[in-house]
Amino acid sequence: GSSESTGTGAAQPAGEAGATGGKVGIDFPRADSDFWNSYNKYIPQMAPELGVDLMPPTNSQNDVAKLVANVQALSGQGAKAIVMAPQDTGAIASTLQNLENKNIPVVSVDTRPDKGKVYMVVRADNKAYGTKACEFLGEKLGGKGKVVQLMGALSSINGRDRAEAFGACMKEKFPGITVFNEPTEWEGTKAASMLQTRLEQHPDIKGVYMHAGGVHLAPTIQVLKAKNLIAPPEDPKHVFVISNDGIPQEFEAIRKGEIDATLSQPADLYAKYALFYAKAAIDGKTFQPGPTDHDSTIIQLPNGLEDQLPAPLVTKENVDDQALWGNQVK
Amino acid sequence: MTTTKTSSPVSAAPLGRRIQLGRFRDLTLVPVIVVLLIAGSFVDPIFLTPGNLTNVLQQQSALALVVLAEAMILISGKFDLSLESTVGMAPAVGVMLVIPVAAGGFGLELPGILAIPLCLLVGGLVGAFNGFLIMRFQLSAFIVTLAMMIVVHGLHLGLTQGKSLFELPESFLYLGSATWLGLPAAIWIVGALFTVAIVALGYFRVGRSLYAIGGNADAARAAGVRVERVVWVVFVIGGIVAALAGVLETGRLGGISANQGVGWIFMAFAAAVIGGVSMDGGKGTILGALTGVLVIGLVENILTLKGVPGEWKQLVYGSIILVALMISRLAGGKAQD
Amino acid sequence: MTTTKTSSPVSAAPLGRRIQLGRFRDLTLVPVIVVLLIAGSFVDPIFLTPGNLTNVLQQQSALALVVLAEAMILISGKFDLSLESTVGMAPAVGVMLVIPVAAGGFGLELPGILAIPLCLLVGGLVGAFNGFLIMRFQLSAFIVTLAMMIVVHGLHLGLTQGKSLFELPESFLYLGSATWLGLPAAIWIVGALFTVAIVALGYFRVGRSLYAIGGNADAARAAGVRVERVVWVVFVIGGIVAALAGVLETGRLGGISANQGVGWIFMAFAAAVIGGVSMDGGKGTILGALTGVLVIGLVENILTLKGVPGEWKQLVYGSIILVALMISRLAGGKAQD
Amino acid sequence: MTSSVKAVEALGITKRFGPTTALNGAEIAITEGETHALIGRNGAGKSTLVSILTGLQRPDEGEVRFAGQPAPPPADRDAWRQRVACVYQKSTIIPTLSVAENLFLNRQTERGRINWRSLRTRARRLLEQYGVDVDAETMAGDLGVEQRQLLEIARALSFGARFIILDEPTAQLDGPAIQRLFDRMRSLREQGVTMMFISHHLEEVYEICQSVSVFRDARHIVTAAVEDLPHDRLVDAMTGEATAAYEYRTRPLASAAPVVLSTRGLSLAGRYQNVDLDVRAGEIVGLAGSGSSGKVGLAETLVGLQRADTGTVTVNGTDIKQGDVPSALRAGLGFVPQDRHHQGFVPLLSIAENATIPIAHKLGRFGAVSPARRREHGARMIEQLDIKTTGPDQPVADLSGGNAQKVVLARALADDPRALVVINPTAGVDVKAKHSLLGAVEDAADRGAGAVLVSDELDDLRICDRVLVMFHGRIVKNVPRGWTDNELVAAMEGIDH
Ligand SMILES: Nc1ncnc2c1ncn2[C@@H]1O[C@H](COP(=O)(O)OP(=O)(O)OP(=O)(O)O)[C@@H](O)[C@H]1O
Ligand SMILES: Nc1ncnc2c1ncn2[C@@H]1O[C@H](COP(=O)(O)OP(=O)(O)OP(=O)(O)O)[C@@H](O)[C@H]1O
Ligand SMILES: [Mg+2]
Ligand SMILES: [Mg+2]
Repeated sequence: GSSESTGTGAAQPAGEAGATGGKVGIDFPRADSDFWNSYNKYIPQMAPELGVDLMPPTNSQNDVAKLVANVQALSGQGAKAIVMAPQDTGAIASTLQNLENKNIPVVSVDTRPDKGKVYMVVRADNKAYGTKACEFLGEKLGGKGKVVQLMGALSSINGRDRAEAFGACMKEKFPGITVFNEPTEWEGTKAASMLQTRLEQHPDIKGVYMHAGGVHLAPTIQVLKAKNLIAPPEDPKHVFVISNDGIPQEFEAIRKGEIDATLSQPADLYAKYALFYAKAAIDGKTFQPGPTDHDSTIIQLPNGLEDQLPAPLVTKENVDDQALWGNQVK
Repeated sequence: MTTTKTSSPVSAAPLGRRIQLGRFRDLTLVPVIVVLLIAGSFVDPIFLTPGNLTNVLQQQSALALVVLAEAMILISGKFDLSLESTVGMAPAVGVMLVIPVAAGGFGLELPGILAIPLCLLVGGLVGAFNGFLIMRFQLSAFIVTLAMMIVVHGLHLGLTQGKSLFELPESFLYLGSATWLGLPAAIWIVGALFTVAIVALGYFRVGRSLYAIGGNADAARAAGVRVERVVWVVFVIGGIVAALAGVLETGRLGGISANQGVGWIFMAFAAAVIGGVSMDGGKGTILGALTGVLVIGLVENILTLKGVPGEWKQLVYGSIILVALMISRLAGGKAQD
Repeated sequence: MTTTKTSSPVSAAPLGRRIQLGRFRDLTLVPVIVVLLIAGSFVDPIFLTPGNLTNVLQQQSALALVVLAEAMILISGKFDLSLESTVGMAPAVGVMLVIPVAAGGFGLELPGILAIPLCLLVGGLVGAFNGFLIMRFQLSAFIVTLAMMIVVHGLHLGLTQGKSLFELPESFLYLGSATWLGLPAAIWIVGALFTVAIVALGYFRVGRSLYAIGGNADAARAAGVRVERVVWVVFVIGGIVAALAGVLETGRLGGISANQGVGWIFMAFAAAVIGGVSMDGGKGTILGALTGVLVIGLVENILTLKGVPGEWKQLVYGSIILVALMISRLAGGKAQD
Repeated sequence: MTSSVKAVEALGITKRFGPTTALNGAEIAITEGETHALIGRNGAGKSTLVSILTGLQRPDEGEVRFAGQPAPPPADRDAWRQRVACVYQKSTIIPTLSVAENLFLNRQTERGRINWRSLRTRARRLLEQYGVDVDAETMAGDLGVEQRQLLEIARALSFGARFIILDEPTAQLDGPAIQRLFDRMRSLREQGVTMMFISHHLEEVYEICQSVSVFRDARHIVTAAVEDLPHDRLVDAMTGEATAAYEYRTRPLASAAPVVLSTRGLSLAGRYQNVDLDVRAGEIVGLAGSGSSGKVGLAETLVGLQRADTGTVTVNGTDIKQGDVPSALRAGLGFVPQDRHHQGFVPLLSIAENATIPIAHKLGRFGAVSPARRREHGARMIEQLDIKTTGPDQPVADLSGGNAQKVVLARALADDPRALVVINPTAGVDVKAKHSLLGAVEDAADRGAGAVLVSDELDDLRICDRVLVMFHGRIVKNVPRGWTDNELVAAMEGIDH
C-alpha cells in the first residue's frame, strides 16, 4: 500500500562525490542467465559514473550457502555496504542479522528478504508482472479459452509471486480461462516437453505466459514452430505469448511476430539503483516511503524500505523504444 | 567384484525357470512399461495417441543418447559424470566457432556447415581427456569426471559469459527439429544409434570386450584385450554421443542456454540402472538401458498430462521410480548392484 | 575389486619412502592444503587471519557432516545420495511440527524444544527406510537412494509448498549460530563428531567391521559380522548426521529454504573421494575425508577472496579439484578407484 | 628330452612389489616339448614369474626369450598370446559372462559378427572334451570353484599355443578331474606342446613332468630331471633344510569325550539328506566324497553359511540358528570356508585384522579394539602358522595364495574353537605349510576341539580319527583310521555298498 509521502526519495545526482564513505561489496546471484548477466555487466560500468568504490564482485551461483560465505568474505575485506540478490530469501536471515550487528547496510536486489534488516530493496514488483501478464492474455483471449503458464521454480520467490498473482488475477477477472501450470524449474528442456505435451492434449490452447524469457523463449518458439502455430495475431491459429524479462532476444521475437509481448525487467535500473542506494547508505542518507523522481514508489516493509521500479509492458508498438534496457545491450 | 552369493531365493528357484529368465533379464522393465501404458490411458485418452507417444520419444531423444553413452561406459566398469556438461558445452563451442561476434561467437566465423562436426569433435576431445586422465594416471573415474563436469560446464559458462545462444545456423538446428517420414529426425537418429550399439555390444568382439573389461579388467587383459585403449575409445565415443545429444537438444529447443544438460546425469544413471545396467560394470544391456529411458519418459509424460501440482510432482515422480525399481527387481529375481 | 596392477610407477619408488607414506596414506591431501594456505596468503592478507579461517570452518561445517555420513556409508561399500535431501527435509519437517500454521507449520505446535529431536528422528527414519530397501530387497544402493533423493526433496517441496521457513524456534537456531569459547558452536560439534567417528572407525569393533563389510561382505559375514544389521545402522546414523547438518545449516542461515542441501551430494562425494575414500568400499579414513572437506572449503574461500568473475569461477574451481586430485595421487602413489 | 631348443627362457629376472622382492635374479629355461614343473614354497615367486612370462607384468630387471627370440613388447598382447597360453592362479573367469563366452573370450569370432549359436556349439564340444558338466549358457559367476577351474583349464588348452603355463590347476580339483587333466596334458605333449606346471602336490610332478625347477626365496635353486630329484631332496630344495615327512599323530579314542558338534536329521534338497553326525571333543572327523557328493554343502550348513531344509545343528550343546554364522561362532565354532577369495578374507585389511575379526570383542573393553593386542595376536598367528609376510600389518591382498590360506585358518583358530570345520584347508598350500596347517588342526584337537575336515586329498584325511564317506548326499560309510587309499576311493566312488 502507498503511505502518505512526506519526504521525497529524490535521487541525488552523483556529483557531490568528495569524501566517499567506503567500499561497496557486491554479490552477483548467478552467471548463467541472460538477465543477470546483463545486470552483472551494468554494475562495473555504472560504478564509476555514480562514484562508487566497488570491490571485486563475488558470485554465489544461485546458492544461498555460497552467498553467505561470500558476504562474510566481503565484510571481512572491509565492505561498508553490501549489495546482494538473494534468490532464496528465507535462508539469509542470520546473515542480515550479522550485518546489522556490524552496522553494514544491505541493499537487496530483485528479492525481498522475509526477515532481517535491509536498507533498501530494489526490485520490480513480481506480483505486478503476473497481474499484467494475466490482463494481457485475458484481454487478447476475450476472457475465455485455455492458457499455459510456464512457471519458474517453486523454491524461488519470484517464480512463486508471478505464479500466484497470475493465478489470482485469472480467477478473479477471467474465470472463463483455464490455466495449466507447468513447473519448469527454470529449465528449457522441461518447458519444451511440458508445452509440447499440453498442446497435444489441448490443441485449443491459445495463450502462454513464460516466467523467464531467458530460458523459456527459444523452447516455446521451437515447439510452436513444430506445431505450425506461429501465425499473425489475426489468424485463428495464433497463440498469444507473453514473456518476462525483456532481454534483446525477446524484442527480436516480438519484432518477428513470434511472441506478442514481454514484461521488461529493468536490469539497468536494478544495477543503477542498487549502487545508488548503497552509496547513499554509506553517506548516511535516509529515505521515506512515497513516489520517487524516477517513476517508482518507495514502500515501507516491516524490515526496511522497497523501491518498486517500473516494469513496462513491451509490445510491437513500443519494442523499438531506446529507453528499454534490452535495446541498449550489445 | 564381490560376487554376492544370492543365497536362498536363487538357488531355490527351479532350474528351468532360471535359465529362461536369464535370457530376458534385460527386459525386466517391460512389465513396468505395460503398467505405465495402461495407467496412462486411464489418465488421459490422449496418452495412447501416436502423436503423444511420438512426443514422448522426441522429448527423451537427447537424454536417451546420454544414457546410451553412460551405459557403454558403465558396462566397461567406468563412470562419466561429465557427459551432462558436454551436452551443453560442445554445441555452444561448435556454434560459437561459426557465428559472428555480434551473436555471441568467437569471431572466427567458420562455415556454418562445420558447426556440427566441430561440436562432435569437442565432445570427443572431452572424452579423450577424461580417458587420458583415468587410464594414464590411474585416477578414479568418478572423481575425475566429477571435476571435469565442473570444468566443462565452467568452460561453457566462461566462454559464453553465461549467455544463451539464440542465433544458430539453420543446419545446426536441422537434426533436432526436422521430420523424416512423419517422425522427428531425432527419433530416427536415436533409433539408429541404439541399433548400432545393441549390435556392436551384442555381436562384435570389441563390443563384447567392454563386458570383459567391466567384469574383470585383469582377466580381460590376460585374454588379450587392450584394456586401456578400448576404455579410452569408449570415453571418446561417449563424449561424441553426448555432443550429438546436445545437437538434438539444441535443435529441439532452438537455442543453447547456459544450463543445457545440467542435472541430466542423475536421470541418465537412473535410466541406465533401472534398465539393468550395473554400476559395478560388466552387466546389463543397451536394450535394457533403452527401456529405462522409456520408463522415465512415460512417467514424466503421465505426470504432465495428469497435471500433478508442481509441489507434489517430484514426490510422485521419485516414488514411481522406486516402485519401477521394485517391480523390475521382483520380475528379474536377481539382486542388484 | 579389480585390484588394478600398479605397474611401473609404484615399484620404482624406493623402499623406505613407500612404507612411510603408506602409514600416512589418509593424509595425502596435506601437501595440497599447505599449498592452498600459502597461495591464499598471497591472494589476500585477510586469508590467514583467524577470523577468516574460522569462517571457512564454519561455512564447511554442515557439508563436513554430510561428508562424514557419506564417508561411513562409502567405507561400508554402499552409497547414499539422499543425504542431501535430508539436509533440507528433516529440519523443515522438524520445525513444521512445532511452529504455528501461520508460520508455515502443520498446526500441531508441539513444544519448540522437540524440534531438533524430531528433525534427527526424521533423518534417522529416512536412513532406516533406505537401509531397509537396500538390504531387505537387495536393491542397488545407488538407484534406491537416487530415487529417495527425489522423493525426500519432493516431500520437502510438497509439505512447504516450496516456501522458505523462517520463523523458527530459537532453540532450533542455537546450535548453528551460537559461539562457544570464541569459536562457533558448529565447529565444536563437527570436531567432536569427527573425533568420535575417527576413533570408532579406527579402534572399535563395529567401526572396523565397516571396513570388513566394504572390503568383502561375504568374508565379513563368514567371520561373524552381522552385515545387514551393521549396514542398516550405518544408514540410520548417516540419516541422523545429515539431519544434524541441516540443523547447523539452518542455524547458520536463519531459515530453511526449499533448496537447502540441493546439489551438496556431489560436493560431498568430491570431498570424500579426494580425501582418499574409495567408491568401491573398504578403503579410506574419516580423517582423510575431513582433509577433503578442508581442501574444498579453502578453494572456495580463496576464489571468493580473489573475486574470480562468476562465469570463470566454476572452471577455476573444477581445475583446482582436478589438480588436488593429481597431487594426492602422486603423493599417495596408489592407483585410485 | 625331445630336443635341446629352449621354448622359453627367463634370465636374471628381478621383480619387486614395494618392500617385497618377489623375484631376485631368478631364471628358468624350459626345453621344447617337455613338461616342466616349477615348485617352491608359497610366496617363492612362482606366480610372479608366470605373470612375467605371459607379459602381464614387466620385470624390473632381466629378460624373457621365446625360442631364442626376445619377448614381444608388453603392449602387443596378441603377440604374447600367440606364444603362450596360461591358466592363472587367480581366477580370470569373468563372472558376468556366460560359460561359452568365457571359453572364447576375445576370440568369439575371427572377424565380423559373432555367431552365438555356433559359439555355444563349440563351447559344448570343448566342455565335453574336458568332462565339464555345465550348461554353456549359465553365467560363469554361478559356477562353483571347481567348475571355474576346469573352465580356465579348458580355455587355456584350447588355444593351440605351443607353450602353456598351468599355475596350480589342480588345487581345486578332485581325483577324477585331475586324471582327465593329465590325460589331456599327455596328449598335448605328444603333439609337441611345451608346458610349465606348478603344483604343491609333488606326486603330480613325478606323474606328469619330465624336469623340475625349484624356487626358494625369490631365487632359482635347482633344475633337474625328475628322476634325479627324489621326493625328499625336492622338499629339501624347496625348504632349504632337511624336512621330515609329516608325522600323523594318534589320539586316544574319544568315545567318552563330550559331543561338541552334532546334527540330527539334516536335509537340504538336492544336496544331502538325513545326516546325523556326532563329533566329540578331541576328535577329527573326515568328510570325503566325490564331486557333488554334498560334503561341502553339509559342512557349509554346519557353520551357518547354508540353511538346511530340516534338521538341527548343535555346537557345544547349543542349538545354532540355521544359516546364521554369528550364532555358530558364538557357540564356539571356527571354520575355513571353501573359497578363500570369496569368503575367506578381506583383501585390503591386514593379516592381523583379518585373523582377529571374530575375536575383536576380546581385544579390548567396551567394544574397543587395541591395535597393539591385535598386532600381537597377528604376530603370534604368523609365527604359529609360518606365514611368509613383512609383518602383521601387511594387507592380505599382497600375500601369495598359500599364505592367504593360512590367514584364513588363523581366523578360524582365533577364538580357540571348541568345534572346527575346515573345508579343503590345504588347497594351494606348499608342503611345509601343509604340515603346519594340518599340525594346527591336530593341535586344536589336542587342545580338546572336535574337528570336521572336508577334503578331496587323501593325505589330509590321514590326520582324521575316522572318515565319513558321502555318496549322493548321504553318509554311506564310517571308515576308521588305518584305511588304504584304494579302500577309501572305492567307498567314495560308491563301489562297495
Ligand atoms: N601385486 C603384489 N603386490 C605386492 N606383493 C606381491 C604382489 N604379488 C606378489 N607379491 C609378493 O611376491 C611374493 C611372491 O608371490 P607369488 O604369488 O609369486 O608366490 P607363489 O610362489 O606363486 O606362491 P603360491 O605358491 O602361494 O602361489 C609374495 O611374497 C607376495 O606377497
Ligand atoms: N544344487 C546346487 N545349487 C547350488 N550350488 C551348488 C549345488 N550343488 C553344488 N553346488 C556348489 O558346489 C559346491 C560343492 O557342492 P557339494 O557340497 O554339493 O559337493 P562336493 O562334494 O563338495 O562337490 P565337489 O567335490 O565337486 O566340490 C558348493 O559350494 C556349492 O556352492
Ligand atoms: Mg602362486
Ligand atoms: Mg570338492
